[in-house]
Amino acid sequence: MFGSLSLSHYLILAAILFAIGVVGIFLNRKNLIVLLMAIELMLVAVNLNFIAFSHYLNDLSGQLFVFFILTVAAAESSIGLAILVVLFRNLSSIDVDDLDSLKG
Amino acid sequence: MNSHLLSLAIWVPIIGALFVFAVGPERRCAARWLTLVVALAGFAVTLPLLADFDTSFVGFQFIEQAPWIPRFNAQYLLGVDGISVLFIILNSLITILVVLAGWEVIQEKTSQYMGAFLVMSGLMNGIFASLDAMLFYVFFEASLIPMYIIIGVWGGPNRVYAAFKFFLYTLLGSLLMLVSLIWLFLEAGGSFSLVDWYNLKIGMQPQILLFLAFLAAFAVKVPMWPVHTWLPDAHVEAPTGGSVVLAAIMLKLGAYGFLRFSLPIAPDASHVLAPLMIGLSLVAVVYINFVALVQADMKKLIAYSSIAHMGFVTLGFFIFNQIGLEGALVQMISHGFVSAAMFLCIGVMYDRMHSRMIADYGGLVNTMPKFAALFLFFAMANCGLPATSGFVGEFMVALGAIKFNFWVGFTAVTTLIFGAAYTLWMYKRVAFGAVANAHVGKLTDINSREFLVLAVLALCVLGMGLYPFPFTDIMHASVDNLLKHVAVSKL
Amino acid sequence: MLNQFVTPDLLPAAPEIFLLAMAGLILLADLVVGRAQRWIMPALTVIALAGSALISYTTMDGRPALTFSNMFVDDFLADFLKLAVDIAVIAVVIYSRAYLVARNLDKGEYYLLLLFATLGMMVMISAAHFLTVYLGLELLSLSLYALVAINRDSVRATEAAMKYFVLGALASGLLLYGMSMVYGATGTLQIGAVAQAIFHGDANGTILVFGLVFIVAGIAFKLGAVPFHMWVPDVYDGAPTAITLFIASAPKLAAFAMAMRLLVFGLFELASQWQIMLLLLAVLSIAVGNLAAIAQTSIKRMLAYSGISHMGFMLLALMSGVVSGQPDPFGTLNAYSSALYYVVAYVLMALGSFGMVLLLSRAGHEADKLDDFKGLNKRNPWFAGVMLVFMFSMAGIPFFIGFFAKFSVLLAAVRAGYVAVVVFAVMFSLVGAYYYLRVVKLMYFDAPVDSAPINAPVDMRVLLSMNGLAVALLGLFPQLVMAWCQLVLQRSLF
Amino acid sequence: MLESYFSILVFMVVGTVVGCLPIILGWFVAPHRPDAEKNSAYECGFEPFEDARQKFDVRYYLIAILFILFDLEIAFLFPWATIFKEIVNTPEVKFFGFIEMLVFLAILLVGYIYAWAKGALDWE
Amino acid sequence: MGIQSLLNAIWPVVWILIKIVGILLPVLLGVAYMTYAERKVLGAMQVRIGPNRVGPLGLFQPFADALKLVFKEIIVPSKASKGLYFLGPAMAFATSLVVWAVVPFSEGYVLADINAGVLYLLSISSVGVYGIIIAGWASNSKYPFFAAIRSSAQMVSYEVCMGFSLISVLMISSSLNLTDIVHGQSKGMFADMGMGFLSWNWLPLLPMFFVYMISCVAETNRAPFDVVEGESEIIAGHMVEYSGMAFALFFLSEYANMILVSIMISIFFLGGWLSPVGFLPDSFVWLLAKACSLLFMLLWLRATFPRYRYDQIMRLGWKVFVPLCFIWIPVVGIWMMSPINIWK
Repeated sequence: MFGSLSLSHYLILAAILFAIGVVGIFLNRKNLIVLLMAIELMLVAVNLNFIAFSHYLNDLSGQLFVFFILTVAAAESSIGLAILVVLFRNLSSIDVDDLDSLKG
Repeated sequence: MNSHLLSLAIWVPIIGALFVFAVGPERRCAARWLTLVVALAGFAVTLPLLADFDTSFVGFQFIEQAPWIPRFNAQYLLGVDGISVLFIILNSLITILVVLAGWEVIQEKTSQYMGAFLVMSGLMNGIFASLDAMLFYVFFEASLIPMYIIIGVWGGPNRVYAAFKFFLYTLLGSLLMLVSLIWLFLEAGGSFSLVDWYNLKIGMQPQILLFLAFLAAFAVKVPMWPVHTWLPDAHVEAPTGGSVVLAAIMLKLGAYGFLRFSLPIAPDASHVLAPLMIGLSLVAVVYINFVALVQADMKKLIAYSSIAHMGFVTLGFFIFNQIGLEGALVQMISHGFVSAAMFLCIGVMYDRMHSRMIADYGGLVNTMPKFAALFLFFAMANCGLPATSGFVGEFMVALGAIKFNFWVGFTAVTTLIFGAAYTLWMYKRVAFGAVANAHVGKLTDINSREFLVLAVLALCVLGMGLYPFPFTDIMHASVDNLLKHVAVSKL
Repeated sequence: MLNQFVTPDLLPAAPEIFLLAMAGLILLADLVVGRAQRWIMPALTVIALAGSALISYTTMDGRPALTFSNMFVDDFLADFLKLAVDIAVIAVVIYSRAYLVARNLDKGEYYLLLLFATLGMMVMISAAHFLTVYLGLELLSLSLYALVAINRDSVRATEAAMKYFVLGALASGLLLYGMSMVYGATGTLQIGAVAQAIFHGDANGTILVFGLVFIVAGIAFKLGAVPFHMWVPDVYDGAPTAITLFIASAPKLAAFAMAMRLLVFGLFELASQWQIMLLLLAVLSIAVGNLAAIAQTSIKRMLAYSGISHMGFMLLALMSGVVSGQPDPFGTLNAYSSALYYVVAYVLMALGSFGMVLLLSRAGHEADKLDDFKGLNKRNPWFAGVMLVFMFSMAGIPFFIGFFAKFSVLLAAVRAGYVAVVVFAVMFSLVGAYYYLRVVKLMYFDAPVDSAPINAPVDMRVLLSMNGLAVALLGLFPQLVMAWCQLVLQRSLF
Repeated sequence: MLESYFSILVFMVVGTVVGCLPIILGWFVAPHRPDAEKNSAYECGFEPFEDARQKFDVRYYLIAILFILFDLEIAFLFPWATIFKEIVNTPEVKFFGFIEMLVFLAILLVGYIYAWAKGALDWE
Repeated sequence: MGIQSLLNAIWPVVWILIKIVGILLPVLLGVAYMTYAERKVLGAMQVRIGPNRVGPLGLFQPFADALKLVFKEIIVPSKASKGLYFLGPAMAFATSLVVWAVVPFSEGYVLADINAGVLYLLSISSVGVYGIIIAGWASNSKYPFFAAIRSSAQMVSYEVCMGFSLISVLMISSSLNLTDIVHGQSKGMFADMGMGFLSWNWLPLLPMFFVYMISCVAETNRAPFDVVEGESEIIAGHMVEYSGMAFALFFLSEYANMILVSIMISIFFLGGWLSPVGFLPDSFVWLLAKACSLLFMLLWLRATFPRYRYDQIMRLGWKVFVPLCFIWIPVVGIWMMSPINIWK
């Protein structure tokens, strides 16, 4: 039942997720929250990669890494949200297009 | 043999400059006197160099050696030969004169002005004294900083443009040189010592590339046509002292570089590319003379005349015979005196009239007789009248050039005519005739300070013109050696 | 299974442990310290950093010590960089205090975040495992995101923080993805073991190179190399200057350490691959950084772009370590120590030049425009001179440390055979000289527009002067630091 | 082992179906006569004054952050707690294993005290 | 061949489905009668009769209610986000059912005997919060919105306490598997003496037992922690805009959760299906009995205590329970390290 799933399936899925995340960061011009979600998606893709490799390599350290990535990702998104809150207070908007006071 | 004279010549002015800076911009008098003392001390330490110089010795003297950056095997390696020793003394002397020339004129940030010239002097002594390429390069580039500040702070209305142009032009050239220095370092198996590099075997193509890279650095500095355009701007905008140092010393750095780097390191390329160099030199001589003819600004005129004179120098280098080379060297030193004097003269006028335009003057001889006499003398020297130092150099180079090829010599000699034309024409318009306007009428003659400065230079010019042998004596052995070295292929 | 567990030796991590303990202490101190005794927080911070520096210095015995199940390494390189980081952060604390007080930003959080960021850098520096790299990096980055936004009422600062956050998180994502690929290819996350696996040919080449691309991209992001530089100018510009000072200085050391650990210690066998990538990054950074800097009117933005070009130079050295795929001990050592020297020199110069911006700023006046430097020579000749030293040093004019840094980098690159690239680089450093000269021009040639006296605390004046003197003296005697850099890498690499 | 997870998967599917079923059922079976008044948002009989999705107290956000923080710390405590008996029974790591987690808890505690003292836990 | 192999392939699925139905039906029935029990018990405590018309003693009341709700109109507020509006209740209900997958009812009577049972339990019950938030957001009305925020803040706060208190349980049972946790409680000095109930976790971990229990009450938004649905302040909280079956789902999930937490408390602290005394056999009945007593206690609490203020709730969670856990983990640790360790 599960035999047909090979490592490359996981890798391809992770690659697709990762690509969606990256593309989401660059193409999204509307909402900063979506941006944060895209970042999370990237990390999820990475986690999937690690777990897939860890399983197929029969080595636990990959899963251990995922443990830490999850933690750090949570810290990361809470800081991101905190910045978002402050930004919203100053700008009254979370549109990506409204971030234009710095001529980047 | 282990004296510290060269170190002293370098560091006395620089350390002295720090004290001058510390005096502060407000205490002008203290700054001036302190600077004068330092400059005199700087000159004094160079005199033993002349006295103790062994003219029969081939190679470098007064060598100082200490490790500096062991990682790159760069050493604090100083030494002089017959070629460089004269420039160190010239430089130290000119520094004193510059300090005196700026004595009362510079009222703003006096200590910084004076200090900058002292730093400059020390750095240039460093350039002439280094036998380690890294050290040479460091001094070479560092000397840009004080000059940039001098032009930019105390210069004329267009000073910012001139300062940037000066800095970036020169930097461009020297950065290319840096790359070739690095290449040579690696090629020499990790040594920056010039002596090691002289004995390095290098293929033709690398030699040509090296030569071109050095050319980029030195041609800008000399300056050779067509990279000369920074010089008129810099001269015109720089304060008198700046112009003097530029003309008397800085331009020599480029020519000196040819002798220290291009010729001995890439002799084969030098031979191959000699026609190019001669061509460029002749263009400088002829074309720039024409340009000088039409100048209305005295400083610009002298600047162009400097370019032409330096063209003569480079010409002397690349005809590869003893008399040409020695003539070029004499020309360099003579030009150091004469151009310094010319700029000082213009400075004297400028301080009174605040104009450099020939048209604003006329009949100067009526109101400033002493000055007009000295000015005339220097103008004569500038066009190479016999019995002045200018004649000796130009004559020797012309002789060498004719030996080399008649037409080259002939073309070069035209400069004597043109030089005389524009210099004397300028002098005529400025000094002779009736008093041109009320301003000229109110002029006062030079004071004793200005007279002293000009008189010292006049003595030098005259002395060298009448009896040049002590100078050629000193350089003889080194030039001979250099030519011998250049004649041997390094392929 | 547990009896195979080796109790870790804590000594190699002593600087980190001390710093963490002090950070905890300062966290609690922040709760009791009143507004009246504001000076306590910076004082404690400096003590913490100095203590950690002292520990790093005393344990600098050169023998690499692996601990925490080979996740953490304490070698000469680590100690040296930690020392440098500590000193840089101490300078940051001293430079930024007056600025923060004037803007009422000198909250305890600032010092805490500074300490945690420092801790993150130290962990990164000592990382011997992908996980340690990642944790250190995130500790640093998260602290930096928060620091950038510490002025909550500033639109620009918060916006800068958001941009920094998004791009920084993206960079971490790329780095992690690369790490996961390398893990998949080699079956280990321990950097030394990765190198072993690749050396023995146990790794899947395609996956490995695929991962390498992402790792390099992540590193480039953190270094701010083109084309991953988008955040640098905005963050430098938008963040309060005190924070910009911090971001521009110490983290570069950590980023260098990360690049060393990942690329050189871990993926050295793939050098021929990452060399090309770094070359591209270096060339682009040097070109774009120098060209874009010319167009700036804000000194912070200008220094940001100049920082990009400096990182390009550093990368130039980093990629020169291997000549045509063949490691050659002298060249390798030379290249990496040049890169290290370059980073140290850059940090010294960046500290000074941003310190000058801080010096000129006062309550209600940021002094972050180039025009604010007009006529500085009239207002204060000494600090004009100090700034002149920084500017010429950054431009790479001799007798200042910047020249020798550039020189050693160029030497390494020529040695590796990249003469054309070196010519390109020096041409662009000529372009760079233009905008540094412009600052000098403003200070010396122009009349002051703002004649307010410079009121900075004594400690800052003294330190800034010392900073300037260090740049100048290390230019006269470059060997002082250069020898260290060489020794450090010699002991750590071979 | 995987079989057990498979049954969980099946349970999830069933649970979701059972979760949705009543709504679908209600949707089809119940009458459907909407009018404007009935469909307006409840606000004690008034017309809604403003958009319901308004700003709320930042303290909720703080709680969310603290939750993330503590939940993650707990996530790290779980594996340790699970093997703690083993740690206790292995003399080599007995004390290290315990003190290590004490350090971890101490760091957490410092943060907790900080949050408390900074008023992040207050609801006044 | 064809049919045979097809059967072979789907048989496990069918068997799983049968087991699921075997779990879900009693749960749903329990939920139904929990509502009935609540009204009866509360009635009795307030000296009323409670439901008594439909069927004998009103026993069919739950079915009547269900029938009524099915035929009630499902109102969708015009400003609501349609999809999310229905997702909210469905999610809340689905999660409250899915959790049951790992609950062991007795020795071996568990659908999925996984080693990460505790983690599964915690993670799925975390998902339950989403149902409430989504409902509050989707309604686009002030009361649900604020209630959703309040309730999620409350739930996550107590989730921290729950997780924290479970740490000590894990420390002494050394397993994340629920069956193992129950097994762990069958040993000990008192169990050998035939007084098994004293060997259960509740005694050595008494503070944690209370923390966990009270957190469970708060987690299910039950009185006295029911500010979320406090009629006087916030009407019906996140359920204000819901009607008909959509409303019923929230209602049902709340009761399903109540039953679940009772069972969880029993498993973690009260020995699950273990018999309290040595001379009686372990049996599913014990678990049922324990859960029922706890459920009764929940109703009792509702009848007895006045509602807490919101700030009091948060204070209890963050400032009382969390520090208690902070203290108790090292205490248990030291206990286990010391010679008087009772969990060898």
